[in-house]
Amino acid sequence: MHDHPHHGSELDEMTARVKALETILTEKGLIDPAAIDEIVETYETKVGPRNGAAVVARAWVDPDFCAALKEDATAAIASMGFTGRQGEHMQAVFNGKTQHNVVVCTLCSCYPWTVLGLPPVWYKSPPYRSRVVLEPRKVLSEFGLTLGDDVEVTVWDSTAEVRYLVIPERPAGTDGFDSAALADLVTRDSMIGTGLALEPAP
Amino acid sequence: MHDHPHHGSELDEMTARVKALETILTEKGLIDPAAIDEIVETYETKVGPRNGAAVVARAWVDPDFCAALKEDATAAIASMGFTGRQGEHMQAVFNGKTQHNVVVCTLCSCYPWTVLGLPPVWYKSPPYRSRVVLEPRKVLSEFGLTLGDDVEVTVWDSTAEVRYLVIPERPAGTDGFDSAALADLVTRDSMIGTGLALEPAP
Amino acid sequence: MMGPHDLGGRAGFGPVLPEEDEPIFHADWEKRALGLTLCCGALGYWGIDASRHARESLHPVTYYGSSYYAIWITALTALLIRHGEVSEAELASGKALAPGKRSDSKMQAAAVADVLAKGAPADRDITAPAAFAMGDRVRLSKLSPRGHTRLPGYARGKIGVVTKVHGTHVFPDAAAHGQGEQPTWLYTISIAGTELWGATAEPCTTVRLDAWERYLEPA
Amino acid sequence: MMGPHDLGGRAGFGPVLPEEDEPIFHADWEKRALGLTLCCGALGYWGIDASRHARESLHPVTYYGSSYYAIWITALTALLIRHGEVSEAELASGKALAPGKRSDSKMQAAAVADVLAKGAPADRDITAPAAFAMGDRVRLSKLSPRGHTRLPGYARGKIGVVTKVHGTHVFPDAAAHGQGEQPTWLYTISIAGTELWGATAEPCTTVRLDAWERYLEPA
Repeated sequence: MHDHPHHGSELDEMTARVKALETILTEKGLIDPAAIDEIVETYETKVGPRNGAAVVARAWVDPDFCAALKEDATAAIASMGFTGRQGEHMQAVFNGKTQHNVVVCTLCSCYPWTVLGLPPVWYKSPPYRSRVVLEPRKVLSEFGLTLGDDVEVTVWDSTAEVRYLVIPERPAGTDGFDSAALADLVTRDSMIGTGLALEPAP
Repeated sequence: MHDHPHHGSELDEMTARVKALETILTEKGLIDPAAIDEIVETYETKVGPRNGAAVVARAWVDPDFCAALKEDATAAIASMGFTGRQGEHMQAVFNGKTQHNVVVCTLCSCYPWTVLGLPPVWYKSPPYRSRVVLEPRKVLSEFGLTLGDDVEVTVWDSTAEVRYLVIPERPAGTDGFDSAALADLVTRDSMIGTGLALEPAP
Repeated sequence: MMGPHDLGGRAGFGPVLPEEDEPIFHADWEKRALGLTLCCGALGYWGIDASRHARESLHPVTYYGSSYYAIWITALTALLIRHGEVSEAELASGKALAPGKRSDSKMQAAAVADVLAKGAPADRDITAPAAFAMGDRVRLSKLSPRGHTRLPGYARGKIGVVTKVHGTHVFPDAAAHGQGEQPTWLYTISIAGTELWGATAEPCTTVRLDAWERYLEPA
Repeated sequence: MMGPHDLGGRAGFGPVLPEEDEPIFHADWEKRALGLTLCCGALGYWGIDASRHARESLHPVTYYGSSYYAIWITALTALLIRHGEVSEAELASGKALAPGKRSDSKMQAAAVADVLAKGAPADRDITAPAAFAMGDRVRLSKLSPRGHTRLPGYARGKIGVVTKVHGTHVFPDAAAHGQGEQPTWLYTISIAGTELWGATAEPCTTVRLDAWERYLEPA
């Protein structure tokens, strides 16, 4: 409940408060309601985790791109057309056999919007933000991801304007898959680090 | 408001909840309502800061008692008849020209009941508990007590079962005062450390 | 656990606001809450450490949004349910549906004065020698236990000096969880303000707190 | 300030609970809240640091008891009031009572795509050399500033290693309070789990965070 407090009463109250604020600001000439529509449409339909999945899939098939992504993720990702707000400074962090990465923002909700869209509620909520720096293995196991003690778990706390994109390992059994087929295996959680890329359907 | 959230709605709800719990426990034979009356009467009329004021006043006039209080406060205070719950392990901390002491319990509400009674709401509330270890001088100044930088401020955080009683400095102009007259100058806050003993009326 | 109760050094709670008249109780229910808590403690299911842990285990919204005795009652109710002395059905109906299990331990009104005057001392005799002495430099533990502990977050990892050896006391981290009293040496540790808060410490300030030997290592 | 937002290592918030369907927005007002916040940012009164500080300055009961976009709207309203673009009287009546001051800066719908695609980079050129290099051992500051800071409480006083030098970025502790951008070298610091949590750290875990040079001292 507290994790995502959407009681009916909050809903009604917030609907009224936000409507009042939008009305006032519109009447004052400070905002354009159509601009809000445009922003909402952008994050509902254009900017989301399919962007990130395309980046990951390309990194799996294109060694030059992969090297560029390691060297300067902001530029490499921009070369695919993904730029802007909450993606101004990107760093890609690569999982491996003995290295797992997971991203958090303990202080607010920093998240790489350009490649993942808007963050899910759990990512922005106190349980995840408080626990994952103290007990990442336990949190990951609750996501169904149990890692051996030989795997180093690195938690990236996004305390500045650098945004982190996890590059999961390419699943076995995907030889010959093209980028589009590979991108379908790249879940949003695998790019936060709370999951792995999907195994291909047998 | 949040410092002491006594909204009408909480009052009504709590009255009902507590009454229901007392009824259930009484019917189950687990509590005796007359015992509750007795407990309440004890802390409303018998155990309070007048106990502590008597201890402080005696320490000011009786050097042997003062030495005993420094050596073993639990025994010295018990010798005046003040013993029991939340006073099982006492330590007296003495203010001086260049030493000021102030008591807090950052983790809950530990307080020397036997000599001061039940703690005030502000002592138990987050603002005092959070701030006084970080900025004691600022908190004390809000209580009207501004201390020079040559005075060392020691904050006692009651993290175990030891309870701290501040012995304020004896005010000037009290030569020849007897214990009873001196005790009238010893405020509760002066024994927490958020105040000084009162100056005698001119 | 560094729960909502662990407040030292946190920000955002606003000014300290002493009440105008500072009543001991603000309503009758507060009186009953105090009495109920003390009387139920006499049933012997839990000690002060388990009681504190029940309070600090409340959700932060509840802990920060409730008045003091409301926190007590919520935690007391949870303890009574856990030990099978009150059921959800009884709370819903407001009536007892089964007799109490430990009614033999009921605190009688006539016993109150003695019980309060006796208290519940926490010191215990053990033979193990103290590992630290007055004046020793120690580092407070960085441990972040998932259960009850009395080492505040703000002091963890910090260096201080032993200023008093109190004797051996019940170890709350164990006692709160039914793991026995495990008496442990208890010390007062003096920590400089600058060790806690660097240059943002106020001039010439010190914090002293009580810490069990298991919270300490030589420094 | 170590306000309600400073959550790393705290306890009591319960399990991580992903939603069943994970909608991007849960109600229309959430959409409008996102849009309003971005549009009002374009008025130029505050940057991202002041905006974060407005959210983390909410009382803990409000911060923990509100959903995400409710926190945004409460903080946005406070910022608009502070800068004189909305009055309490307007909020009470639900109507504008005076024209806006910076209506010239209104973000037009046609500009949205460009504004979002451009973002607001935080890197700035300065000539001062970096004080630290890859591999340097550093101690994170113990400072407990009363205003905005991006050094989480759990990392203060801890020792780590520089694993990346990012360049010079706007310093949030200054920018949040209208003290200019004060560009400062930014580093990634790697801290061992055991350095943060002692023996209660999980095996083979590390935290990396980004820290400005003013948060660091040689260790």
